[in-house]
Amino acid sequence: MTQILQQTRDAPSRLRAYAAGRLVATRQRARDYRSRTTDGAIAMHALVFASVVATFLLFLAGSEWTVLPVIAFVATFAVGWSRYQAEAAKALTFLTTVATVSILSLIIAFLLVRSEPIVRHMGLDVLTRIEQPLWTSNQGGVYALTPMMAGTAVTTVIATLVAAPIGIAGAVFVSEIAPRRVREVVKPGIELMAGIPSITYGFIGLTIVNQYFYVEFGTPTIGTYFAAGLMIGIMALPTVVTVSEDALNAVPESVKSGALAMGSTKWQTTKSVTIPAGLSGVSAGVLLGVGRALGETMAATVMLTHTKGFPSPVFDVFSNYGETLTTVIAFEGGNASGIHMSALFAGGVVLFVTVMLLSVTSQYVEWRMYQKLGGER
Amino acid sequence: MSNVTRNRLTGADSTTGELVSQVVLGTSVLAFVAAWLLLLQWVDETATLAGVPALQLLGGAVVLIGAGLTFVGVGSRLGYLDATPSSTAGVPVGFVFGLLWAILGGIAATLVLGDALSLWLPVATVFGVGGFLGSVLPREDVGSTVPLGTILALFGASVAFGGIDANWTWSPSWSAAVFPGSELVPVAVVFATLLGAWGGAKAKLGFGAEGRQAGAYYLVGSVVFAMLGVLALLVAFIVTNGLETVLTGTSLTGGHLTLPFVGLQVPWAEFPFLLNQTGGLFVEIPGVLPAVIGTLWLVFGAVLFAVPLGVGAAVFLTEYAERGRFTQVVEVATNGLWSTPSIVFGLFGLAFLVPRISGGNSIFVGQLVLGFMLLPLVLITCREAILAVPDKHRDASAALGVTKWQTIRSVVLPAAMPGTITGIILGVGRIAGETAPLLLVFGGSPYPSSSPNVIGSFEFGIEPPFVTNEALLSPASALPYQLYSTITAGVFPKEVFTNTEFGWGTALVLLLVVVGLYAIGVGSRLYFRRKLHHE
Amino acid sequence: SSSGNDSPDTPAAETDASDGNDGGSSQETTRGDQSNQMDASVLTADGSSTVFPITNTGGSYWNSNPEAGDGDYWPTEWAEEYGTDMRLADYFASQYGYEPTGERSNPPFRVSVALSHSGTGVEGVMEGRVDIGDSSASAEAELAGSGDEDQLENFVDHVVGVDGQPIVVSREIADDGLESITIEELRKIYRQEITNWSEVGGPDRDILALGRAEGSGTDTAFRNNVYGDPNAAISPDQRFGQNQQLQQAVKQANNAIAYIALAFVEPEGGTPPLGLEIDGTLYEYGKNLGAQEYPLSRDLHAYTWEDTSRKEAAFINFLLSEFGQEIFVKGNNYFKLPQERLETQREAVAASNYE
Amino acid sequence: MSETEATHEPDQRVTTIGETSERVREEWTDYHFSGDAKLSIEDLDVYYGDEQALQGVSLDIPDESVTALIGPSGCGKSTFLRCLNRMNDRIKAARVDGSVTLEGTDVYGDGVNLVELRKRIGMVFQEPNPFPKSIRDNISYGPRKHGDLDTGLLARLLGRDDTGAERELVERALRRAALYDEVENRLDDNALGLSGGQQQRLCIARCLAVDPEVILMDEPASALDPIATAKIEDLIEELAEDYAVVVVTHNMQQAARISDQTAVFLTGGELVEYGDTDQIFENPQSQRVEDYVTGKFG
Amino acid sequence: MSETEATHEPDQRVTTIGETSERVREEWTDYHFSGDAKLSIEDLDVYYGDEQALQGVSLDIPDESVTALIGPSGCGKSTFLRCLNRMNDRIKAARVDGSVTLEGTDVYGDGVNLVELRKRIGMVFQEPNPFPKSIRDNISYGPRKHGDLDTGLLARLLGRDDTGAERELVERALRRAALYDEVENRLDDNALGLSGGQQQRLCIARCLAVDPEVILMDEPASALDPIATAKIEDLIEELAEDYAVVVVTHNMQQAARISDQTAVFLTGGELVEYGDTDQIFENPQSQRVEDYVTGKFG
Ligand SMILES: Nc1ncnc2c1ncn2[C@@H]1O[C@H](COP(=O)(O)OP(=O)(O)OP(=O)(O)O)[C@@H](O)[C@H]1O
Ligand SMILES: Nc1ncnc2c1ncn2[C@@H]1O[C@H](COP(=O)(O)OP(=O)(O)OP(=O)(O)O)[C@@H](O)[C@H]1O
Ligand SMILES: [Mg+2]
Ligand SMILES: [Mg+2]
Ligand SMILES: O=P([O-])([O-])[O-]
Repeated sequence: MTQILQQTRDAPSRLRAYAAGRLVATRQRARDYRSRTTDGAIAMHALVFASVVATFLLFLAGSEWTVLPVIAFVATFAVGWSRYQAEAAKALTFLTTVATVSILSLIIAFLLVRSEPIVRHMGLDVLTRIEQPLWTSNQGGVYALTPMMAGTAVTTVIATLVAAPIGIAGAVFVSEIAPRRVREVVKPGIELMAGIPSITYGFIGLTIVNQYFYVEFGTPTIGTYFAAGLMIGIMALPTVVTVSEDALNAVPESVKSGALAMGSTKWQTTKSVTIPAGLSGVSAGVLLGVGRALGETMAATVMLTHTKGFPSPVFDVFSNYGETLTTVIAFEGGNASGIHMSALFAGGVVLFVTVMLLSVTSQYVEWRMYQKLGGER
Repeated sequence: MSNVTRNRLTGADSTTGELVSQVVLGTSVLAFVAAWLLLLQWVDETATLAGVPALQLLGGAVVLIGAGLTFVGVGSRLGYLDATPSSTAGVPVGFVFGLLWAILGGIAATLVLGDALSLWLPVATVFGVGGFLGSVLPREDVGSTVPLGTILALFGASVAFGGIDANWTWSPSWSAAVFPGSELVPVAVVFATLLGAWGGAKAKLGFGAEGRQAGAYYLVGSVVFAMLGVLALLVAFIVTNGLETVLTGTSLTGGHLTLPFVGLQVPWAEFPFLLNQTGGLFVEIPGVLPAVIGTLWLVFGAVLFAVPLGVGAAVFLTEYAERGRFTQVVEVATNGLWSTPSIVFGLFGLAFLVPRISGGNSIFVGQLVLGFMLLPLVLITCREAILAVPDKHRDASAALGVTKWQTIRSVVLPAAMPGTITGIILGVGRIAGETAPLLLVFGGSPYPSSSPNVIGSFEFGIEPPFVTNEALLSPASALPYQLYSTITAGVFPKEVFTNTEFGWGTALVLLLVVVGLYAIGVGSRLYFRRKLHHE
Repeated sequence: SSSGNDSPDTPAAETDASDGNDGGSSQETTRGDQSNQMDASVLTADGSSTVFPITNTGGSYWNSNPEAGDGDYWPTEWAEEYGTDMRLADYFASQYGYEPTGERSNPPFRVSVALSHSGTGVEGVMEGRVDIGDSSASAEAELAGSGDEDQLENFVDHVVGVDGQPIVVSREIADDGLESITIEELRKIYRQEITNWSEVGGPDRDILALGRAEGSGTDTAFRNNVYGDPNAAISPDQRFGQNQQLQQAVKQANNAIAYIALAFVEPEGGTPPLGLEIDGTLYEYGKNLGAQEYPLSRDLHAYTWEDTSRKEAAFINFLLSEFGQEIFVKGNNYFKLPQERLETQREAVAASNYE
Repeated sequence: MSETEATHEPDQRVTTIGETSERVREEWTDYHFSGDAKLSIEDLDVYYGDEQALQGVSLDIPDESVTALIGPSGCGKSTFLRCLNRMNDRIKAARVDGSVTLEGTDVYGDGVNLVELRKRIGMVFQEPNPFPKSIRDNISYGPRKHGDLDTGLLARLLGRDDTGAERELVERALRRAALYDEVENRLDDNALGLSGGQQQRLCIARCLAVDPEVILMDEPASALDPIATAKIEDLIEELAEDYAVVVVTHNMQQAARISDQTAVFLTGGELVEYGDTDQIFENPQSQRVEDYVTGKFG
Repeated sequence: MSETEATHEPDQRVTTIGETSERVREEWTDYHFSGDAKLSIEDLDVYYGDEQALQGVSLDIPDESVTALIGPSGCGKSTFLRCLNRMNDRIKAARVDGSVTLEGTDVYGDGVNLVELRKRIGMVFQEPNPFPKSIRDNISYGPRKHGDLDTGLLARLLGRDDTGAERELVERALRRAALYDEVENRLDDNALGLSGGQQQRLCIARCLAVDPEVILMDEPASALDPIATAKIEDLIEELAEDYAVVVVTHNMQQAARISDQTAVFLTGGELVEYGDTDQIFENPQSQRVEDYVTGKFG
């Protein structure tokens, strides 16, 4: 406790020391740069960066003069490339990196800025309101994302229940059980399946699956969370299989041989050594699959009913309600404006944040696996 | 040295137990397949075999499985059968069986006492705990067969003799749907036979480590078999449905091709579905040419945008930047970008790019948005490929006194090319099938009567922006968008195809394009991998 | 933005500032009449699935540019009535100063009609994403409660046809003998107060109340006409993006009811109409359903923004021509505009305005 | 077992390879030790695809002693070792001809239970390969999987668990592998946290816990530093009191130090000489072996 | 340069490490050869992070002869070698103190052009590492990147290309590396298709093509079979006619065979003895070196 206190007290001074350190390092780097780089190359760098910044600013402002700095950039760059190729290349690769990061930043910034009005309008109700009306332009506009969040959760859970166990079984099969010949066919086959576009699944779902549940199970509508979740689960399967299979495959052969050489059966080896060792990779695969299910748009858009509300009980996956965060954006994105549009952007933020969390978690988990197995060498 | 008694190195001959287990296993597999046939409605649930309805037959099979399992379990326990069981079936098995028994208890209680929660829940709990203990306490041979066998026999009997038939229904109070026996029974049989096969396989190898392996392999094998079957069915379904549409009006020599420059006409294969416009008055057999061309342009633009950016950034991150906070942030960011839902990209494109570039839906914005989506994949795979270039090449080059950039250009990038190309192809496969963002920023007419003429539409001016391209700034169609339009447009304006037929045709072409790209990607990866390994 | 309050990123602001030569954007083409240049970029339309059959058929005739005397599409009798031997699009475009191309499938400018619903059309034309916004409800009703009402004056309204908006049911319901319901029953059905067909004289079966997307003209007009408020709360079981999709669903189901557009009624097919009794009068398909006093009737609009450009005028005039009304409006089962309304509409886009 | 002197003039005894191998084979196949053979290998051929990795190898391996296999890289030492407990079955391309007999039972015979076989013939690999689990779990893995130990939750709840037995077993195996004192206090730590030498001894302990009869070791010390190597060498010599130990090594001094018999393989997969270690290093029958052990190549 | 006898009783001369190193150092630092030093190393310390890998190493390396560096694994031989052409700069954690002088120029001085330095001091690595390019391109890579050769498309179109010069250069380098006859007919094949020994000679040829003055080799034959090793050894001896060659090896027989001087490093990164190869192997001054060269450890 006192230690923590001490640390917090020290924080400002440590921060200052850190900043000073950075400053020194930066100065040193600047000096190094000056001394290592010829004047011409420095001039080229300056021009290139200036033109890129100008391009970006003009584009942001929507000006048609954007083309001028672009021309300037191309010209400087062409000259630079012919005379200081190494420096120009480094600058170019740096710029591309910055551009990549900027795209992500722009997306985040835009999502946030555009979803600000609805938050100002409704406050936290956007994410918490559960009484009717939930989504109407009446009463000055009420746009609560809660039913869609519930819908996303429900479809994702169903999809995960389908994809995770079967997917892991598939991964175990391909990597540990299947004879080599079978694996050589099945593995690429499953990878190909990962490529089937979601709209195709949607089409099948719409014409076959929805109809099947409507006719055989008397669902109140032609299209339910269950049908959509099932379809999304099937769609996410190949992803889960391939990524988990890679993880199981990455468990060093030496460890597997070690277990076998002790006279444990193959299945014991798989269960007690391979799966625990590859578990983090497998979970990363499942998380990726969940991410794909969560962000799935087209299959859900064509299959769901686009009515917003909470089934009672909430877990009734055959109710007449059906809308997810992605489908509401796809369905209403074209004709929304004002705070309605802002609400859709807020939905985008929720999606983005969730997926980002999943992605970071899976990366962390994978990093752990790397550490764990890497520690072996 | 060791006074532990040794098991024989070689195994024993087959026994009665093995025979019974074999029957259980075989019945399970047959019933599993039969249940699927019913579910897929390839066999009607009213079908009969020798006068017995299909469902009842299934029930009988399950009874047989249950009885067989119980027989082997008890026989082994009493020492009549040869087996090497462990001391317990294990906790996981206990949980699964406990759950089954809990369900059984719950159902029984609701039937007898009514469906109030306070009534059935305690009963279910008691049954569940009983089932759990009954599985884990006895030796493995009894624990993993008798509780399961009993339940299977009960379930099978209620189907075979207890009146649960195709017309029986279950309408739980918590659901708006009604579950008919015609569907529920096959589903339950699928699960029952999975467990049956597991138990049978396990018993056949005499329980113990080997038995568990056999059981697990059967279980996993059947699940995977079913999974592959479903996936293959999906593909087969699209192919069979779409093939007729796609082949409508084709002939090998019916068409003709005008040779460019020469102006000569030569006979050529006629392929109206691929080569015709979708809409327009004079089109007899509507085709998907505009969508194909649109997809080509989209992919072309996205690649043109994303590949230089991605490769450049990958080079910077791996070769120039020191590993640290910055590279880590970029890594997290790109991974995040890769898993960001495509509709979010669409939203961004609609709000940011559309007003600045074309003012409306356009090919160009579509290219950019798909480029954004492709970018992280290019970056990730290129980065991986560069990292996979062994340092020994860099060292060798450095030791020859060659500068860093020269090394990157002449050694690193060429060596990283295969991996990158593979990644790009796979990425292209994904974006080529992407629909959601196109709804918001790209799509135009659902029945386009012309293909985008991008090359012919460049115009040069003296005012900024100096170069314009009207076609690039206009909406168009693409294969996935075409499929979506077909779904939403509901009715097709030409009599040749119904709307659904046209949809299946489009879906097939889309599937061929996308899966074809994937196949090239996966194949090239295999090829390069093999090549690297052999050298 | 359209609402003019924030968002520097919406088009109106910047593209307006440009001098309108970046090709393809509708913003400048709407005011393209200032410069005497012929704007031959693609004319884009989007919106209502109700109006879509009209504009789309028009568009495909236009894009195909059939020659005079083409028996199927631009028959001699029509060409003679117009006294021309030019191709179809050539003829109508040339009145607005466009050079005829004389080629099949190559009109003086192309038309591209996208399909969604009225909200998208209204929003699209307002934000400059498209040239023409198709809408089957008035922009006023569409924008009610959206906060964009102050933009209404910038919409230029062109009515191209009239729809009767019938109620349809699944084949099974009609076959069971149900012929009509009252408007009160209809209201209750869409508020989930009546949920079984037996309550309105049909079979004992749950009602599947199908609706259109919020923001679609059909939905807006339905609420406006049936409940008296374009934003009235209704809760259908399932909503569809377009009429075509809705029609498909009604066919698939055996217990559905839906409000739809006339073009999608199949009296003998999968979407039989249902009679509707309002204030004691029974309105029936094929009899008095589209009559003047049928309260569910509605105008079909093709909106342009702030002004109507030469290009837009040429195409809208084409839709309003006798030929257009006959082939595109009546041919798609809608009601042609009455003569005097037609005259007024034509005047607004008359070629003389563009000389 | 100190280093051998090399006093000959190399050039005088050079013969062509064909000749040598014939002559040499005559001489050493007569090698016999007192007592029965634990493992007998008869005319073993191994092919990887079309390539032959071992050619007609025959030798007997005695119990309770250390047999060293030496030879240049790629001569088939590891291949030979893997044949003994059929780990070669895992390599798809590998095809084995000939017979390997463990106390009278043909290892490649019909119906041989691989699991049993590998319990009786333990193996330690070149690179230490502990499981990514705790030290304790590494050791008790084998017995537990073979059902000799039950420490599961359920067993513990029922009071039927073998926790005590496990503790003993782990301690015994670790002591045997001369590792106990170093890890005594961290039995529940992940085994990957141990140093290379400790990991290798852990792998040996893990192998001992299954109570095998034969222990195969493939260059068990090649990845280790000198001190760890010395420990492993001591351990091997100790193990030879109870087990038949077969060690592959590329370090001839090591072979000389620790083994009782030495078999020399040369490129092409032939066994060129087999005999008492002293004799092999001091007075090899074959010129090629002499060249090899005196460091002329390899 | 044959193998040394080991006749002492090891236990009698054991001293503590501190003592030995002091004493030994006194004795051998006096080693001088005739002629000037090509490379002079003064008091070189190398740290990887906090760990010291080399401790105050000083020695002079003569021109036109082979200097062998031997010592147990991890003693810093490779580290030392990499310091000479500053390849250590590429390792982020590495820090170098002390001086290395190439014919009077301090290699670590300010403004030293790394590219120039590495052109003058070539290096051959332990594992053959040809570029995945054709044999020809591998050889001409260095000269081309240094702008000495231009065979680009443009140059070729303009008729200004150096294709002829390239051909000569490639042939000369390959001949020098005794590889030309074997690859003459497949200069355009991928270099990865060559055998290990050929690849290693290709790497030597690639290094020669840049025309260096000093050639550093880090265990150039350790990954090779005996025949390839023999070829490389011959080549090294031949190269010593023109270049200063520094070879790291773990194979003492090899060092004894090929080198003129030998430097012995021992664990901890000290240079324990340096002198004529014969003397080091036959009559080392230090007990530790003697233990090492007679195979007591390592
Ligand atoms: N899995 C395999 N597939 C194909 N060939 C193999 C395989 N493993 C080994 N070989 C080949 O068999 C021969 C003998 O290999 P082995 O590994 O047994 O040699 P070794 O004596 O153990 O060598 P080292 O001392 O390098 O470990 C070699 O030529 C090798 O290339
Ligand atoms: N890149 C590095 N980072 C940190 N430590 C290193 C690095 N390279 C070498 N070391 C350490 O420096 C010491 C000397 O290593 P070096 O590679 O020079 O030894 P060596 O004599 O060449 O050994 P070997 O015969 O195994 O090649 C070792 O302790 C090693 O762990
Ligand atoms: Mg080996
Ligand atoms: Mg080294
Ligand atoms: O005409 P709508 O498609 O908007 O109903």
